Parts: sequence; structure tokens; C-alpha cells
Amino acid sequence: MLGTGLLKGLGVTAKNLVGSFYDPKRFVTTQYPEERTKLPEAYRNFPFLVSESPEDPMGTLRCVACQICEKECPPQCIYIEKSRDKKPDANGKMQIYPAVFDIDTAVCMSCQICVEVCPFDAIKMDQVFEIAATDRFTGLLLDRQALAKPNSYFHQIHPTEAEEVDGRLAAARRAAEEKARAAAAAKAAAKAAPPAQPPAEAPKPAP
Amino acid sequence: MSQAPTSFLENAPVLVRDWATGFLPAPARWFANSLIDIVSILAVFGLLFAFLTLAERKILGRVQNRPGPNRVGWAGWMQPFADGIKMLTKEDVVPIAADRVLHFLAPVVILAFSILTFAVIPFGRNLVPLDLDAAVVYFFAASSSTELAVFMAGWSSHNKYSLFAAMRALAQLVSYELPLLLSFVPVVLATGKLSTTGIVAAQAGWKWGFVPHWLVFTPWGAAGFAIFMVSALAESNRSPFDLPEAESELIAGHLTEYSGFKYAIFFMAEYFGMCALSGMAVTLFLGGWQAPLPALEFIPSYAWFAIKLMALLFGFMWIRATLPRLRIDQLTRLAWKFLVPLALVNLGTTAFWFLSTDWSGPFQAIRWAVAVGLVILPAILLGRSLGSGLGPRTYRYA
Amino acid sequence: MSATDLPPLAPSPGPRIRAVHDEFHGDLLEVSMGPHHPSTHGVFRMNVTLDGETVMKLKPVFGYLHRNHEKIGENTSYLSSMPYTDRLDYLCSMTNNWAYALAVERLSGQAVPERAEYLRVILAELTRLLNHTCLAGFLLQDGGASGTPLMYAFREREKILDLFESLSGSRMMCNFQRFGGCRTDAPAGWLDSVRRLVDGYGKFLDEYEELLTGNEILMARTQRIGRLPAALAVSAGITGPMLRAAGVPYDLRKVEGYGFYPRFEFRVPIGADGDTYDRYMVRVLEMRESIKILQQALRGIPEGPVMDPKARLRGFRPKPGEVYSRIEGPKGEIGFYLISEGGPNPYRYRVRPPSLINLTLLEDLCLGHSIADAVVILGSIDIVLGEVDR
Amino acid sequence: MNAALILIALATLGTAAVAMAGRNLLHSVILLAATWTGIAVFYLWAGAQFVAFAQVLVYLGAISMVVLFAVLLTRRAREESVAGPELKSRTFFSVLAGLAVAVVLLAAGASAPLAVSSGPAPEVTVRDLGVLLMGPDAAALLVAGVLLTIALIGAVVLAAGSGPDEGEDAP
Repeated sequence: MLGTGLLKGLGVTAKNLVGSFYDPKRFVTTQYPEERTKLPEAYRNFPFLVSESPEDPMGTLRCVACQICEKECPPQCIYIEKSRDKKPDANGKMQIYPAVFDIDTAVCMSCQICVEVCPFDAIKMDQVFEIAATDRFTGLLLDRQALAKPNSYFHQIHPTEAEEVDGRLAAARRAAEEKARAAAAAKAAAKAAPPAQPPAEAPKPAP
Repeated sequence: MSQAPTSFLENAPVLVRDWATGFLPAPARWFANSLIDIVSILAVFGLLFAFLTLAERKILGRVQNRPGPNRVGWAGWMQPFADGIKMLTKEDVVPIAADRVLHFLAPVVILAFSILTFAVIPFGRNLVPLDLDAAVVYFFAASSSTELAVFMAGWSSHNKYSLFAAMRALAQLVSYELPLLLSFVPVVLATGKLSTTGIVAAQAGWKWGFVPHWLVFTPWGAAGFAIFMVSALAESNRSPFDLPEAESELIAGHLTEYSGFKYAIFFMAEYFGMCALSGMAVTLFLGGWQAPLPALEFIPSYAWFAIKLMALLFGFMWIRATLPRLRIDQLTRLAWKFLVPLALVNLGTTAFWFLSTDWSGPFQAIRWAVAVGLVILPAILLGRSLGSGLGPRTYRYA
Repeated sequence: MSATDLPPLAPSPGPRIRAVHDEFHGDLLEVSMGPHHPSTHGVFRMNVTLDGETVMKLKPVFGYLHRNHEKIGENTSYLSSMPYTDRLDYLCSMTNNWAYALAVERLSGQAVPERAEYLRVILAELTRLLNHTCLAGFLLQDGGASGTPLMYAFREREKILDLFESLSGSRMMCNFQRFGGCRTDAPAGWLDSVRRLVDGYGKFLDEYEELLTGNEILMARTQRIGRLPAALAVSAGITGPMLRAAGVPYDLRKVEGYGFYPRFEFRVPIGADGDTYDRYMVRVLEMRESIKILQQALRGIPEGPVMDPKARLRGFRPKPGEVYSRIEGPKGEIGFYLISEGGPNPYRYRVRPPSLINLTLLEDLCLGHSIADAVVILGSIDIVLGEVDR
Repeated sequence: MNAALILIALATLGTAAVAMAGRNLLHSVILLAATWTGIAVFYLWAGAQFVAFAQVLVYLGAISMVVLFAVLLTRRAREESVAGPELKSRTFFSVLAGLAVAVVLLAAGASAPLAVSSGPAPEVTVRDLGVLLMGPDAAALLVAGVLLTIALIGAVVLAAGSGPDEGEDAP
């Protein structure tokens, strides 16, 4: 009979109206500033540069300014200038570091390709989304200081990924040390074998 | 509710009014009385309008699993005042090509006539602002002249969408006035009076102690009530019939070129129209301020009127939250081919009902059966012809 | 220009429509609906010539959201185009990604592990659920229901988007597929939450249909409105639910059998009249089929890698050649045509947008109907301007 | 009492005159509606409530709509005002016709004996009106009803008859 469909529809809305008072499934709003929904661990927004120690972020940046992310970034929003001098990195090897590392967060679309292509795990995705700024160039153009965040922060926001990255880096460091030790042993053996060689050769600086 | 005798609460408003007008000399007393009536109607229904907008947004929110406005004050109770201030401070833009006189006059006329309709509704036992002999005709005269204002608004805005809305509004309001008027004729037939207080008085008393004499409990009364409510929905441009300001097609219809306080006045007029029509529905079919049970007589009469009014208004909002909109030709076809014939048949049913009042014992059952049949059968037949070709379908799979 | 010197209309099919065309009369009203209009699903304009309420002529105007997607595709590497495919049909980014990844894999002959194929099917069907639920919501919103069906649809959509966010990191811009599999594997407990969602979805659909399908006003507003004859649909290249609603049983998942779809048992609903109500119902029935596919895929998903170990991320240079590959997106057949000359950038990068091709028939469907119907018909065609303008 | 009467008469005649002389067609339609309301107020002043409300209901509610529809649908050109070159001669003839009608009315008025009844106006309730309408004047009521229905059906046939090809079909 004309109208039964309408009544059923009214029944559904009534069920939702009453349901919204006791059934959490029918009352889905979270009052944002006061309550906050828990972000899933894989959530990604703008990138940040990982630094080993929180005290001296500029000194212990993992980034070696290889500019792969600058080339691969789809909207080309990363700008890197290499440094003239070198500084030792975590493994003690002398590496170039980025004198200038700017990301224009107004252009960046958080697509996370820079993280994928970075061979040194130097850039990871952050979880910040409350970043309103008053001026486009000072506020949204983040430079090295603004981008650098300690590894502990990385552990805080992406725990599983951080473990996996640290595990890999530690293994790489151990392999580098074995190689260095083996090379030193081989050099020592070579030095011991031909004693006649003049001892003028300066010992290699400590690994 | 204090256990004080009902009589105090019952005529408390009248006592207050007599005390207030007592100070004035005799000839001015009549003037003071009507002044108090006007001020009280404006105050009560003005505030009711404010909180109705809030209630509408809250109910719509709760139906859609969200809380509705809850930022301004506790649970959003100050939201209407915030909206009011916003409406007052918004700039009142009038298009250059607009017909300034009509553009300004439209909200004035629509609000004036909407408020006029409250003069005859009996809010309580002795709380009727104006006890006219032909009160119901007065009510429909006032509510039918708002069409002119809707048209003036649409035409004077001098823009395509408003012109469309003006034409649609005219077609809709005119075609729904007929079922509205026809549906209250059986009530006049039954009570023999056109004055609202008389109609409410005729619905006093209870049959077998608990079934009140409200007209909605008779077959023709129920049909009349249903037709009245559907037409009231259309007259006040509410949900399935909100064609004139169909936002999905015509932006805001005849309100497109209005902003600021004039826009708020149109909304106030719409809500006043809705309250007045539901108030009249309560008076005609739901026994005005009569209590449903003798035991509940201690609650004052104006409280009963308020409860019934709130129930109907909740129905308006519930329907708005659910139903999609009808197209203009379906809407007018529903009026002319479904509601008007049903209202005419309803006249016949009422006539039969009163001719057969003195049938004895078992015939009463036959009388009820015939009356209910006369109401339900044409509805089904017309419904099937109206909805011919529409129906759920079965689908095959490949 | 006054009404008299309007060019004669091209004769279009349908006896009732031809009768309306024969002569011009009265002063026609030229109304421009859009680009900023509450019911045109984004920046899309319809220049409608009206005689009273009836639509006499309707000229769609779009291009407001053109972002030069295909030229950018030619200037960046294959990998850099992947995040841009999310912005094509921004409601279904997972299927866009899959279509592009499938095209590049066919171009370079890249193998894809089993678990990745299963994951892709699961994500595509979740996207179909999301899209069709939103379609019903938008259709009712155009029909005038003040947001209730749309809010229920968005409530369910949020649950699916939360799943995408916990998997790929972003709700709508997932950028999740790579050439040779998926970027990361599903985190712990993700598949269980998908199972919970899919099991609960049937109950939601029942409640949703109870609110909508039997609704007399919805039937009155959509039945026999915007009828699409099957012959016209096929000749105009219409694909997706709109074609199946016209009665043509053509679903790429069955016809082409890409991915692991042949392993799953599901049916393809077919409409009879091809009117707006059929388009709505076909999508609702398709959602129920998607739930079946999801349940089967969730049962059968194997363990193992999600990315082919030999897949190269950088310096990816497919051998010269061309490929056109297509998948059954929620809106229709979304296809990618690539020409490679061995370099890191594709020589030609072309997207087949189902929304745009389905939109070409808007005028034919709307002629003779009222302007209120034109809005509902546009809603039933289900367009997303990101894909229409590219 | 007479002051109110004069006021109402002036208002009604004033709006009617402005309506006739007005440039903007739609303004005159609205003023015409104002004139009908003036007449209704006159009935109220005379104490006939039912007739006043019926007047407002019928004229303001329905007939003004019909006039508006007629004005809207038959206007071909956009020009608003009704200025014609031979305005002077038309006003002269219209004044002449007005005077003739006035003379006839005055003559009828003067000849009828003005029996000024001192008693209060008889209290007529709606029930009495109903009884009168159904009793002695039932025939007149039925004839008027049939006449109106035929007019309505004729209008519908004319409007529907034109169909989409020649005339404009009202929505």
C-alpha cells in the first residue's frame, strides 16, 4: 500500500535517533580538540630528518646529501646544498652533510616516496597535522633545524619501523667494523711480515 | 508539580493578567488586555522559534549519529541567540536590479500574516487571544495570504532561480490549500461551530472513562487529521514538499537574494507557520487543551496544548530528517489526484457517520466497519493508481 | 541571442523526446547550473536551456579541475606518477593505483607475488564498497533527503578509510601499489579488522536498503527517469554499473579476468530498464557481491612476500613497447595506455577516465525531463571531477 | 464610527486609484490585492466577520494568484509601463465613464428612502448564515457553484487544449 516504504524509512531514522543515546555504534563523533582519536601507527604526514642524538642534531644527521630524494620527489619540493667539508658519521666514516636542506611543506603532498628511495634511512614520515602558519615562506618552508628530529622521537611515532631500521643499521655497523678490523688485521700482518719497511708510514687514524 | 489545587495553576495566567490590568482605569483595561496577549504570544512563540531551530538541528544530528550543535553554551542551548546575532550583523545585500519596494515588503507581509494566525488558537482553558465566531475561517484566511508574499519575494529578486521558485511556490501552495480546507470541514460538520473554543469544548469528556472524545479517534477524524498534516507539511514548505527552496536545484529558491535579517524573518515566518498549523491541528483533531485521561486533569490545560504541539513539531522534524523531495508535478498530482478526492470521500464518510449515530448495539460495529472501509478503500485504490508502474524490482544476474 | 535563432537541435533518439524538440515556443530560459553549485559533484557546469521545467538543451561544461595530469606523467619517472594517480578519482585511490601498477607490470613483464594479488583484490573490493555506498548517499542528497542517507554512508566510509590509513598511511591518498606488488605488508591485526568490517557490512546494507529501496518518493523520483537504451550505451562506450544497469552483462572482472578474480565465485547484477533506479539498485547488489568476494579472499590469502624481490624501485627503465591495460573500477573501466622508449619517463601516458565517458550521455538522458530530474540523473551517473578533468 | 469608515473608504479607493494609474504592472496587482483587503476591513467594520474572512480567503488567497498567473504568463515583451501616446484622450474618456456611473449611482441612492434604523445591527451568527444559505437561497448557491465549475473546466480545457505547441502551458 502506498506509504509502507516511507514508514519503514521513518522506522530506521527513529532507530538511529534512539540508538544514538546509548549505542556507541550509532554515535560516532569525537569532539576533536578535547578528545582525540588514536592515530594508526602507519599514519604519515610531512617528512623529517632523523638525527642520532637529540643534543647535537646538526652534527649527527644521518643524511649524507646524496640528493636522491631531491631527484625522485614528484612535486620537487626538496632543496639540498652539499657542504664543503666532511664530518664523521655514526660509523666514523667521513661523510658530506647537507649544508642546506629545505622542504616546502606547502608543496609537499606527503607521498612518502623520499622515504622509500633514501638508501641511508635518513628521512622518515612524521605524524604532525596541526601546522598552521601565518606566512607561507617562513612558516611552511622548513629548513634543516626545523626538520631534524632525534631517533628517539622516531621510535615514539613508528615503533615497529624504528626497530627494523635500527636493527638493519646496527647489523650494517657491525659488518663495517668486522671489515675495518679485518682490514686492520691484514694491514698489521702485512706490516709485521716485511720488518725492513721503514716505519715512517703513519698508523691509520683510529677507526 | 506542587500539589497545590489545579485551579491555581489552571488560571494562573488569567490572575496575573487581571492583576496587571487592575492598575489601569476601566476604558484602558481592554487595550491593556490585548496588549498583554500580543506581547505574550510574540514572546512565547518567538522563543519557541529560537529553540525550534536548535531542536531541529539537534534531532537531525542525532538521527545522523552526530551530536548536533553543542559548542555555544551547554549542549548548544545558546546557539539560536548566536544565530540571531549573526543574522542581525550580517550585511543586508539587495541586488541592484531588484524591485526594491517588493523586495522589502515581502518579508514584512509574510511575517505579519504568519503572526496573525496565532490570534484564534486556544492555548488553554481560558487562554484564547480572540474568541471569534468564525475563527477557523479567519485562521485559513490569514495563512493563505502568505502565498502572495512568497511570490513577491521570488519575483522582486529579479533572478532566474527566484523566478523559478516563485512559480513553483505558487503552484504548490495553491494546490495544497484545497485539501487543507476540505480536511477541516468534517470537524465543523461534527461540532456545528466555526469558533475554535467551541470545537475544543465539543471534544471534552471521555467515553468509557478513558477514551477521550477527540475527533482523531473517529475513522473520518483520523483520515481528516492525516490529510490535514500532509497539507500542513506542504503549506509550510517542509520536507517532502520543500520545493521552493530546494537547495539541490535552485540554491535557496525565492530566498536566494535575501541575506541578513530579512533571511531570518523568512525563517521565522516559516516556523511560525509550522507552529500555527500544528496548533490548529491540535485544536481541530487532538482536542486542543483537553487532558487525555481524567486522572491527568491536574496538569494545567496550557501544558497539554504544549505537549501535543511539541509532539506534532517533532513529527515535522522527523519527516524532514528522512524523506527525499517530491518533484513539482508529482507534488501537484498528489494534491489533486489523491488528497482532494480523499477529502471529498471523507465528507461522505462523516455524513454517513452522523446519519448512523443512533444505530443500536451490533449495528455500531457495522457502522465502524463501513466508516473505516470508506476511509481505507479509496486510499488504497487511489494509491495504487497514483503509484502505478512504480515498485520494487527483481534483478537477474549474468 | 533570442530563442528564435537557436540552431536546430540534432535529432536524438526516443519518440517522446523528439516530440518536445519539434518546435520552439515561448521564451526559453537559459540557466547555468555551476560551476559553483551544491549538486554538481564538484566544479562542473551545466548550461541548461529550459522551457518552464522541461530541459530542452543541456551543454555540460567541465575542465575547471584540469591539472595536466598526463603531460606531468610524461615528464616524471614511472614511480613519481603513482601518487598522482590517487588524485584522479579521489574517492577510489586504491583502484587507480592498481590500474597504473598493472599497466607498468604488463609493460615491463614484472611478476607479482600471490599475497600481493590477494591484497590488491581485497583493497579494490573495499574501494568498490566505499564508492557505491557514497553514490547512494549523494543520489539521495540530490533527491532532497537532508543528508541522513549521506551521513550513514559516510559513517561506513570512515571505517573503510581507517583501514586504508592503518595500512597505507593516508585515508584517501594511499599511494600503496608498486610495480611488482604492494609497498608494505598488512600490519598485525589488520586482516582481522577487515574481517570484522566485512561481516558487519551486510547488516548495514539491510538497514540502508530498508531506508531507501522501498521508499515510494525515491521510486517516484528515479523510476523511468533518464532511461539509457542498451544500444546507445554500447555505442557511446559507457562502462561500469551504468552499462550493466542498461542490461549489457559486461564486467571486466569476468571478461578480462585480471588479478585473481577468476579464483573467486561471484555474480554480476544486470538491470532491465537502464533508468536511474536501476543504476542505484545495480550498485547496491554489486556491493553484496563484493562482500562475497572479500569473504573468499580473506579466507584464501596466503603468507609470503608482498613485493617481488627482483622489482627495481629506482632507475626503473622498462624495455621499449606500448601497453593498454584496464581494470573494473567502481565507476567503470579505468585504463592506462603507456608507450615506453626505454627511458626512465614514459613517452606517452594516457588515462581512460570512466567518469568522463559516462558523462558524455548526460544530455541524451536529461532531455524531456524536468530540471529536478537532471540533477538526480547527474547524481546517478556517479562522476568525480578529478577523473573527468584529469 | 464614521471617522473609521471614512478612513477605510479613503484607503481602499486610494489603493485602487494608484493601482490603475501605476506604471509597474506588478505593483498594480499588489495594490489591487491591497484594495481587496480594504474591502475586507470595511466588512469587519460593519461587523460581518464571516464575510470579511471569506473575502480575504477568496480574494487575497486565490483570485490574486489567478491575476498574477495571468499577468506573468501573457506578458510577451519585457516593457513594464503601460504608457501609450494617446494617454490624454484615454484619461478623458475614462473620467467621462466614471462620471456617468457616479450619476447613475447617486440617482439610485437619492430615490431610495433612507430609513435610518436606530436599533443595533442584527446579531447574525454563522449558523444563521448557514441556515439561510441552505434554506431559501440554496438555489442561488447551487447555480453560482455550477457556473464557477463550468468556468473552471472551460479554462482548463482552453489551457490544456493549447498543449506544448502553441500557448504557454502553466506549470
